[in-house]
Amino acid sequence: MPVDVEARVIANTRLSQDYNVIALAAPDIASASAPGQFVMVKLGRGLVPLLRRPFSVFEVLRADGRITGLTLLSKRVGVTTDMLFEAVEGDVVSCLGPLGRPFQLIDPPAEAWMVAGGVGLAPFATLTEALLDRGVAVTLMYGARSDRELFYLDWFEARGVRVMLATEDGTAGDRGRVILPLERELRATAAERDIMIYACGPEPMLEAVANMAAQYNRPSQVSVERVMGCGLGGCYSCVIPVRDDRGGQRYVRSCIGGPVFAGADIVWNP
Amino acid sequence: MPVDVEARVIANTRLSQDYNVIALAAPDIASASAPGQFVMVKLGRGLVPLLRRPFSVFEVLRADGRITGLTLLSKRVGVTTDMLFEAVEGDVVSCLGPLGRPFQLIDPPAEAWMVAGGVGLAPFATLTEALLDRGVAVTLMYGARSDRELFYLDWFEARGVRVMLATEDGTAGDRGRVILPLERELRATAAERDIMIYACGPEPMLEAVANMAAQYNRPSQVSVERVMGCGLGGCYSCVIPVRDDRGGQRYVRSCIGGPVFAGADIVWNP
Amino acid sequence: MTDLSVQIGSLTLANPVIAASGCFGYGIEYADVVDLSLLGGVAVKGLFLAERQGHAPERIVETPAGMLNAIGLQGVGVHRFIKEQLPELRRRRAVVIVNICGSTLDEYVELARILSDTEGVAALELNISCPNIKEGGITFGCSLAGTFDVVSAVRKVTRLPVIPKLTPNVTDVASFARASEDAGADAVSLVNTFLAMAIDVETRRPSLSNIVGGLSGPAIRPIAVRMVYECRNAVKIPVIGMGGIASARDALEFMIAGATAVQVGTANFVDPFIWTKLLEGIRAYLTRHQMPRVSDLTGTLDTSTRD
Amino acid sequence: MTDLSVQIGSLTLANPVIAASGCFGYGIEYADVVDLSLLGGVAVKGLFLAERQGHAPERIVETPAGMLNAIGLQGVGVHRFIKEQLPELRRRRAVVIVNICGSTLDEYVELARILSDTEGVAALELNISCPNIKEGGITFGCSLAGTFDVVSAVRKVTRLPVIPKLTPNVTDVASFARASEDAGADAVSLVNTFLAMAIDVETRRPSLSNIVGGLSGPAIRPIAVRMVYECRNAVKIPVIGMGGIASARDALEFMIAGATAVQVGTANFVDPFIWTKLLEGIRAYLTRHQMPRVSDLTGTLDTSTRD
Ligand SMILES: Cc1cc2nc3c(=O)[nH]c(=O)nc-3n(C[C@H](O)[C@H](O)[C@H](O)COP(=O)(O)OP(=O)(O)OC[C@H]3O[C@@H](n4cnc5c(N)ncnc54)[C@H](O)[C@@H]3O)c2cc1C
Ligand SMILES: Cc1cc2nc3c(=O)[nH]c(=O)nc-3n(C[C@H](O)[C@H](O)[C@H](O)COP(=O)(O)OP(=O)(O)OC[C@H]3O[C@@H](n4cnc5c(N)ncnc54)[C@H](O)[C@@H]3O)c2cc1C
Ligand SMILES: Cc1cc2nc3c(=O)[nH]c(=O)nc-3n(C[C@H](O)[C@H](O)[C@H](O)COP(=O)(O)O)c2cc1C
Ligand SMILES: Cc1cc2nc3c(=O)[nH]c(=O)nc-3n(C[C@H](O)[C@H](O)[C@H](O)COP(=O)(O)O)c2cc1C
Ligand code: FES
Ligand code: FES
Repeated sequence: MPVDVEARVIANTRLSQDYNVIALAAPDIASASAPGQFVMVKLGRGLVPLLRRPFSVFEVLRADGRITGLTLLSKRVGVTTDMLFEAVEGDVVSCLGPLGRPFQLIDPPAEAWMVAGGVGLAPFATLTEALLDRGVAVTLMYGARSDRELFYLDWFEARGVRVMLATEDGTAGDRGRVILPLERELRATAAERDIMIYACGPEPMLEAVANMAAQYNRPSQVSVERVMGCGLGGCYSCVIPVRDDRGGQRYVRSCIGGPVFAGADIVWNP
Repeated sequence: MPVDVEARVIANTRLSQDYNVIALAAPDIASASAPGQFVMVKLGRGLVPLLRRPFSVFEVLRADGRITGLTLLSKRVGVTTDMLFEAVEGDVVSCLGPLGRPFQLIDPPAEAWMVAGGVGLAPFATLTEALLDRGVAVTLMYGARSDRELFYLDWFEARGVRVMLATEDGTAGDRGRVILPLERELRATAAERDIMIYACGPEPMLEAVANMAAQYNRPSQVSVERVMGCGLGGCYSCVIPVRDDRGGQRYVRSCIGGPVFAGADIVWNP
Repeated sequence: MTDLSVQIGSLTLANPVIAASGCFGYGIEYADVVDLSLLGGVAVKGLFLAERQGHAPERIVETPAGMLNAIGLQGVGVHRFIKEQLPELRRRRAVVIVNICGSTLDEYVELARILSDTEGVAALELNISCPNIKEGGITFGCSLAGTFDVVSAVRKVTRLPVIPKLTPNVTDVASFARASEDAGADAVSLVNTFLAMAIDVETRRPSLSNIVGGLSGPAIRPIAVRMVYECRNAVKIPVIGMGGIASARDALEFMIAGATAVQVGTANFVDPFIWTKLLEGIRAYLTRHQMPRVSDLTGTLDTSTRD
Repeated sequence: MTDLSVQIGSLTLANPVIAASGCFGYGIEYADVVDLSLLGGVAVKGLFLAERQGHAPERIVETPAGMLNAIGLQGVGVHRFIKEQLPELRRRRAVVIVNICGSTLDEYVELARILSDTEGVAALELNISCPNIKEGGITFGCSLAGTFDVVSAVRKVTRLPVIPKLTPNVTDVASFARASEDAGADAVSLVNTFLAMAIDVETRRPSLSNIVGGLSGPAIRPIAVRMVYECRNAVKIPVIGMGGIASARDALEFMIAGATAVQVGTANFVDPFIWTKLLEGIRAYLTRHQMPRVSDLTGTLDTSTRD
């Protein structure tokens, strides 16, 4: 059951010219949320921008053993993300959530490979924690334009996550897309090992990951990013074509039917 | 020639729950402005609120002999005045001005009586300075709902302005409208003394002042407040009916034909 | 005690606040965040006889104080609705207004027949105004004869309140309200969205896959209020007003202009908890203005010349 | 070098950015803040033959991302305009487009005659779309025959470019563009404002003394863009687009949709220095997209289906 919280900004850390991590005092949402779920946010009560915008829950904040809030990892692309970048401590962000279907967790001996493109890193911090809690071995394959856009590597490494990088300019890891380390690892991994591939990033990347997973007979879960008007199933804006039982396809609302889908279910070129 | 300045907020002082004085780094406008002129302000580049709003130049700020900015005396009545009330140092206010026809100044031995209702006090600080510079004796008759809404009395008194008050609840000066001290003074003043009555405040007050001035054969200048779309004569929204030469009336744009008019020229009940 | 009830034909609504069609799913999507029985009514997403896929994404884009949509009436069709959603709506004690769309007159009639035979439907809203589909719908809504024909045909087969939903994309919306009244409508609702478009100037492509879409939200409110005012002066049947309502003030504006009830669409996307705020705001206003009944507010606009 | 010039009938404008009628006074009010000769054109405030008082205040009210106006065409009349404002406009080298309004067909013809005999008028914009006056104007603009008649009558008496300004308050604006073209118009301009209203709920009075007014500003832009797109597809004569333009991006959106030139109204109230920003933004876009001529942009909307 989602709640709407007028969340105070606790901190706002700029990671680069475009990326920031904003901490919001929304403990109720943070407590209730599962990895892969998202919130719909709005800054101010104004009419421009009018609609809320979806953001993955990045971290769940704790102090003295209690949950105190959550963070969002945001990349500037327009009006709301600009406002998130500029927000200062004490500002209020209206935050509705948690929303959507979370990632399905796995249990050992299955291993988790998380494939992140750019700001698609966002859902993987909470996913990492949940998987580690269950004793699952976690790998992060993380691609960006350059090493200046790779964030939180320490965070993942400190938790024992195996990290592989790819940058388009070759400044860290493979030169090229994150699909490169993924393919190499898939090729090198024995079929008996049980792997779940989780992916979040731009849709062409998700498509490539899902196809490659299928090629190697691996299951995948991808978190898609569609333009969302409401986040609650009310508007039918956020649909994505999904294979139906009878060999056809139908549009599924990614806000309630997703944002996480089995990679194999999505019709990438409808 | 008006200029548009992205003026930084230097300070913002709350005088009450509704009134504030906001200091803006707009030296060019401050230097060019004459008493009674106004600026059109807008907070943010947003589309809501869309239009600028008119505010009298309240004070011209000086430091080390140079003009550094101006202040506005603002009363909260809606969206822009709310934003002016909440603004903090460093915020930016888009400020277009100076605009409009200023008060006509007088010379001694003529005396100036300024009649202010509520936030209508705004144009009288700069007017006082200009008149005192010329050696004119200045009286301020100032009405408000209660003594908690009378501001800057020290400022005027420190400059030797004779101050008379009226409050609706009787907490300071006359109980009732500011027209009471005005009438008493008019009655008590010899016809030979040369008096110019300046007035700014709600329109019913201006009407009463203009009528009473006429009754006592005194000239008056009133600064009217009409809803203004542009402040430059472009939209014809701000009109007020003014007597024309042929005994009729015509609508004059108060942004360029005013906001200061001879009280006798205005048709109060068209 | 403030009486918030209003009358739409034979139907009494507990209050004048209705969820607008297409902006509230089938209602059940919102059952977790709002007690559906507290709403005056729930106008469910537009239903055809058959299931529909709707348009390809992008289906919405934000515009100044508004949004465009071209959903294309994706929907489960009337049969699945009756089986899958309606029972849950009834369990939640929602007052269900079914918004129906047809490609042909017969389809409207068929839909009306089916729904009249179904328990738990409170009223039929005839969507003859969706700007997002080529066939049917709006072709009736943009012609006086078409409007008259659809409404009278549906009227003949149902005793449910019939509420044609009018398009604002016409020269004289009041004449469509009159045609509806003449054809036996119990009320009219308006406005549906304004046909509009947005372009991504960098790619020089339309922002929506359907090229054009419908504009809704606060941006359109002043036009919608004017249209409600015109209809109220043209017909005796109740007018249900909508278009950009985002606060109690806005709802009151429509009622003062002539609406008996109001619908809220886009604002629900922004704030799904808006419903209690609207009801509280309306109640507070009535108390402040010492009006015991909300229905006394309808059409109270004072147009006498000012002094 | 980027070529910003555009062609409206026989008239070549140095650039496609025109000040919209009624939003720029008679132009001379702005001579201090903007070099009038830098604008593509200045459409002056709507003129009748005679002087007019206009409506009582309140004449404007702000709405979400827009504004309503009911000025009622206060104006000096054509004779005083020619004597008092036109010489100054000529001295400032403004390209003067005179927006004319009549209560009768004969009045339009008379105005066109007078202005055709006057040096320094570049074009006539026929205001048959003002929603704020009862007599004339919009009664022509809301009827196809009326539109055709006014345009052909004016066409007969002038060699100046004739630009009927269309109202958006109709079902099918493209048919009005066609009627204008058939009657010999050199271009059409659109949109005028949308008939709309706002109510002060506390007093239950209309916010405007005239009750209804015209909605302008960014709120209406998506509807206006759609209408320009429709007209562009319906006629061969140039379309001059407007409605809510507040940035170079918005101007480009209209041109991509099909406008040969654009007008800017409400945004000038917000930022009277907008003109150079618009021209710079358009120039930067053309450079970035390697388009040497702004006229190559008109109607370049790519509606091919997406992959
Ligand atoms: C489930 C989900 C989770 C997301 N998580 C994150 C996250 O953790 N961090 C992050 O930075 N971003 C995330 N996004 C993307 C984020 O929602 C968009 O970047 C944001 O909506 C842009 O808003 P804006 O006002 O800044 O941009 P706008 O000014 O609205 O638009 C700028 C551009 O962004 C695109 N856009 C607009 N709305 C959306 C949308 N709802 N989804 C995708 N693209 C959009 C537009 O098409 C346009 O090209 C997520 C999206 C979804 C659907
Ligand atoms: C020449 C001039 C000088 C002024 N000087 C001052 C001043 O020094 N300090 C001050 O506090 N106020 C001053 N005002 C009034 C001030 O402009 C309005 O209070 C302000 O526009 C309200 O804006 P808002 O967005 O806060 O209110 P809104 O939300 O726009 O409206 C709230 C209420 O204010 C009224 N209002 C809106 N715009 C105007 C307007 N342009 N003029 C008058 N009333 C309006 C509306 O009708 C409404 O009832 C002046 C007005 C004029 C014309
Ligand atoms: C996403 C969306 C979908 C809609 N679907 C329908 C629909 O199925 N049937 C209908 O009659 N109206 C539909 N509408 C129109 C709304 O019911 C309403 O008439 C319009 O949005 C104006 O109200 P608003 O400004 O409060 O949203 C839809 C509107 C939106 C925004
Ligand atoms: C205050 C005001 C006055 C107007 N007066 C006229 C007019 O005299 N003649 C006319 O053809 N259009 C007039 N218009 C309409 C504008 O020219 C323009 O068509 C409309 O405002 C849409 O453009 P915008 O959104 O850029 O303002 C007026 C608009 C406003 C806001
Ligand atoms: S975002 Fe509205 S249905 Fe998914
Ligand atoms: S405010 Fe626009 S003409 Fe005066």
